[in-house]
Amino acid sequence: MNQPQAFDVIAVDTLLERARALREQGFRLVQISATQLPDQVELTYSFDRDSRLTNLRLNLPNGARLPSISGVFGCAVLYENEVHDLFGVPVDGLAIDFKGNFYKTAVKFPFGSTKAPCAAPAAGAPAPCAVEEVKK
Amino acid sequence: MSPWTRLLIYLVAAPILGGLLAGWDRRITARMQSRQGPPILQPFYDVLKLWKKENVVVRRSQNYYIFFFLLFTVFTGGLFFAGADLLLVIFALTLAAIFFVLGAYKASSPYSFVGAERELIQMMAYEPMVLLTAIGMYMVTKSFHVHDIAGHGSLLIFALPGVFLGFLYTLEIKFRKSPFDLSCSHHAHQELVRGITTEFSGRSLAMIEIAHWYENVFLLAWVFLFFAAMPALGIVMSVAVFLFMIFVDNVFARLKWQAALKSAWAVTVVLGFGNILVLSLWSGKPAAPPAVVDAPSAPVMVETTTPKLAAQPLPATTTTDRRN
Amino acid sequence: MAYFKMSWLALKWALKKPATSPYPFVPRRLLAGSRGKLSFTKDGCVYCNVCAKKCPTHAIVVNRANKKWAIDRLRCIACGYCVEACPKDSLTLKPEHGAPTITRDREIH
Amino acid sequence: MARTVIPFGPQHPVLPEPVHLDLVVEDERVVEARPSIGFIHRGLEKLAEKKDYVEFTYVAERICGICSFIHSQTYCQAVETLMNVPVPPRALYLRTIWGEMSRIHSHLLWLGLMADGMGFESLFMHSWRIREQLLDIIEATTGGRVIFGSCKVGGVRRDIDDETASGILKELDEIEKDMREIARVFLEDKSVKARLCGIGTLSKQEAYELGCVGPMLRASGVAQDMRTLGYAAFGDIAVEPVTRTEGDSYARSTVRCQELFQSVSIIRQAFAKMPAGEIAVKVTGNPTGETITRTEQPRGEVVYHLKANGTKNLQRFRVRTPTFANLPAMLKVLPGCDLADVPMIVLTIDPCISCTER
Repeated sequence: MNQPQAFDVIAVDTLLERARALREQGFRLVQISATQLPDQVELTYSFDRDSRLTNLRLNLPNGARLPSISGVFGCAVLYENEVHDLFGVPVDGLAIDFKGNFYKTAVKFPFGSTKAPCAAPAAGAPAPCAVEEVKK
Repeated sequence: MSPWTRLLIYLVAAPILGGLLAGWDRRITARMQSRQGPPILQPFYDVLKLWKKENVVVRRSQNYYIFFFLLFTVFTGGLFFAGADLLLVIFALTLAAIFFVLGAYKASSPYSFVGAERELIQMMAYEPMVLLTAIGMYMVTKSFHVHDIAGHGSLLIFALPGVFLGFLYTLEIKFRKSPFDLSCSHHAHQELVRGITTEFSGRSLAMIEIAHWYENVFLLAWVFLFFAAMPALGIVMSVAVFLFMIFVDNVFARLKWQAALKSAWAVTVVLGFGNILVLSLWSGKPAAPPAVVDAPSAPVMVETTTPKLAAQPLPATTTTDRRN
Repeated sequence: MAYFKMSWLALKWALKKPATSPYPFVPRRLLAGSRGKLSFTKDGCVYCNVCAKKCPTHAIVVNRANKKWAIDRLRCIACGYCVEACPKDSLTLKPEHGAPTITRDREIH
Repeated sequence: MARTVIPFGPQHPVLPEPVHLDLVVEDERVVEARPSIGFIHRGLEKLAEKKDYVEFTYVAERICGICSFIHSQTYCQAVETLMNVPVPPRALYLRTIWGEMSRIHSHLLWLGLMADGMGFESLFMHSWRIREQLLDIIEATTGGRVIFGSCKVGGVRRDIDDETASGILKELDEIEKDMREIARVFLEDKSVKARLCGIGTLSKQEAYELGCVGPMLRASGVAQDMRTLGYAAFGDIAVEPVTRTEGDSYARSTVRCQELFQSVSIIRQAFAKMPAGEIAVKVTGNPTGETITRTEQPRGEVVYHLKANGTKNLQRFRVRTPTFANLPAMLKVLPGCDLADVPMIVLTIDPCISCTER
C-alpha cells in the first residue's frame, strides 16, 4: 500500500525541462504542494503514471519567482494560482492568471512568510495566519 | 343558467377550485415521491403569506404588467364561461401571457430574461394547437361560441380524438409541468432559478399564483368541452386529465426548449392537422348527400347531427392509426 | 416504452405509505449508537480537566477549584473524544439530540 | 439575442456549495465560462500547525461533509505511514466497509442531484429515500450520519459485531434492490438519456491530460482507481475499475450507478472475510518525515501530503481533493453547451467546493 516515495530535488531552471520530459513519457500532474520553511518555500510536484508517483522538489528562496508549467500541463494553472494566493510566490507565465483572486482570503498570502516581499498590491497587509484558532 | 350567473360563479369559485387543485397536485406529487406532502390548503397559506409580504421590485412598472396578466387571465376564463367566442378567448389568453412576458422583461434580470424568452418559445409551441382545437370544435359544431359548443348534442371527442390528444400535449406546457417546465416551475429551478418569475415577490407573485389558478380551471373547463354532451363524463375526464398531467410531471426529466418546440409542432401537425384534414374530407363528402337523401321537411337538427354521428368511427380509427 | 421507465416506481410509491414521517409531530426514531448529546454526571467526576484538554473544539471548560464543569453546546461537535478520555466515566453520549438554541450560554454543572 | 452574461452562483439552487461562473451566453448557447472560486476558503491546512495530530483527525474529517470518512481514513493512513503503526487487520476491514458505505451514499446523493438538475424531481426524491436507509445503517454503526467520526490514528473507534453485521447485510439486499430500480430509470429512460447523452464529452486523451480523476476519468475510458493500490483491505479484495468509453455525462452516471453495486459487493466480501481481533492499537510518540498518501474517494483520487518534524503538530498538511483536479475539465467542456446543459456539466464532476477550499 505504501509506495516508496522519493523526492527528486531539482533546480528551478530545470523544472520546465523535467516537466516536458515527464509529459512525453505519459505522466499526468497529480498535485503541486508548497511548504513554507523559515527562509524558503519548498514546492513538491507529484506526477503519476500507472498509479506510480514521481515527485519533483524545488526549493525556492522567499520572494523568488517560479516559472509556470501551465504551458506543459494545462491543469497546473489551478495549483500555481493556489501557490501564489496562499504562499505569495510570484508565478511567471501562467496560462490563466487570477491575479491573486483565486482564493478570496481575508488576508493576503495567509500561508506564506510575512517577510516575503509581495508582488501583489496589498503587500502592506500580509498576516502570518488566516486561521484564527478557536479559543476563548 | 344565464351567462352572467356562470360568469359570477367562475369569478368566485375558480380561485378556490384552482387553489385546491394546486393543493391536491402537491399532495399527489409528494406521494409519488414517497413524501408526506403539504396540507391540501397549503397553496392558500402560501398566497396569503405572499400577500402580506413586502413587495421588492426592480422597476415598479413590472407590477402593472402582472396586474394586467391577472386581469386578462380572469377575463379569458370569464369570456369562456360566459359562453363567448372561442377565438376571442384565445386572443385574451395570448394577451394575458404577453403581459406576463412583458413583466418579466421589465424586471431586467438575466434569469427572467431567459425565462421570458423561453415563455415566448413555449407560446410559439402551443398557440397553433390551441387555435386548431378551436377550429376543430368549429368544424364539428359549426360555431365558435362556447355556448353553442357546450350545447352541441354529440361528444366532440369522437370527432376530434387527434385534436384532443394534441390539446393534452399543449396542456402539459400550459400547466408548466415537466417535461415542459422550461420558463418557470414550482420545483425546478436548476437552470434559471425561477425563470420568468425570478424578480417578482410579495403581492405580485401572489397575483401570478392566483392567475395560474384561474388559468388552470379555465383550461380544465376546455377539456370538459370535449365531453360536454355528457357532463358527468366531462368532469371525470377533466379530473383524469389533471391526474395524468401530475403523473407525467413525475415520470419525465425536463426537455430542452428545442425538443419542446419541435415535438409540440410535430404533434400539432400530425394529430391536429391530421384530425382536421380527415374531418374536413369526411364532412365535405356527406355534406352534399343529405340534401339528396333527406326530405327537405326533415328537422334541421337531425340533418346536421346525423352525418356527424355517422362520421364518428372513421376519424377515430384513422387517427388512432396515426398515433401508433 | 422507453419514456415511462419511472411510471412503475412512481405509481408503486403513490400507493405505499410515504417513506418520510410528519417530523415535528412524530419524533424521529432514535438509533442506539448515535452520537447525539453529551451528558455529564456529577457523581464520579474528579474535575481532572482531561476532557477539556482533549476537546478538539475547546467546548468544555473545567474549573477544579469551584468544582464546575461547563460546556458550550454550540461548539461541541459530538465527536465523543472526551467520553473516551474520561477516566471516571462521567461523560456519555446520548442518542437523542439537544434542543435548538440561539444563545451562546455555557451550560454549567 | 445579443451576448448576455448570466451569473451562475455562488448562490444558485443547483449548487450545494459556492462556486461562481460567469456564463457568457448567446442565444442560450454558452460561449465562454469564467470561473471564480475561493468564497469559503477555510484554511484548514494551516490549522494542522495548531492542533495536535490526533485531534486533527476530526478536523480532517470535516474537510468534506460527504466523503468525510475517507478524508479521516486517508489522514490516519498518512500519519500511520509516518509513524509506522501496525494497524490491526480488523480495523482495516472496518475502514473499508465504512469507506464503501460512504461511497454509496455519496453516489446516491449525486444521482439525486443529477436528477434534480435535469428537472426529474421524483427520481431525485427516490434516490435520496434510498440514501436515507443507508445513512441509518451508518448512524447505527458509527454514531454519525455523514460525519462518521469512527476513524482514529491506529485503528477505528467502534466495532461492528456479527449480529449487527448480518442485519446490515440483510438491509443491504433491500437497498440493492431499490438501487436497481433507480439505476434502471437512470440508464434506460429516454428523457434522461435526452438530457445526458453527448453532454460534456471528454475524450480519453483530454480527460487524462486535464488531470481528471475518479468517475470523470473512468467514464472516458481510463481504468484508474486508487483502490487498486491496495490500501486498507483492498489488498485482499480485488477491485476492477468500472470504465466506460463515451466520456459524456451519461457515461459518468453509468459509471457511478455501476459503482454502487460494486461497493455493495465489496461490503459483502469485506464482511465475509473480516478477521477477528483488535480494532485499534495505542499510538505513542510524534510523527516525523514526509509522505504522499492517495486513496479513492467517491469523487476520485484524493492526495494527502503530510510533512512532520517530530513535534505533535504537523509542519505541513496539504490535501488535493478530487474536485480540484476535475475543475479544469469542467471549464473545458462548458463552452459550446446549452444553458440547459450547464447544471448537467457542473454536476457531472460531482463538485464539492468545501473539499476544494479546505
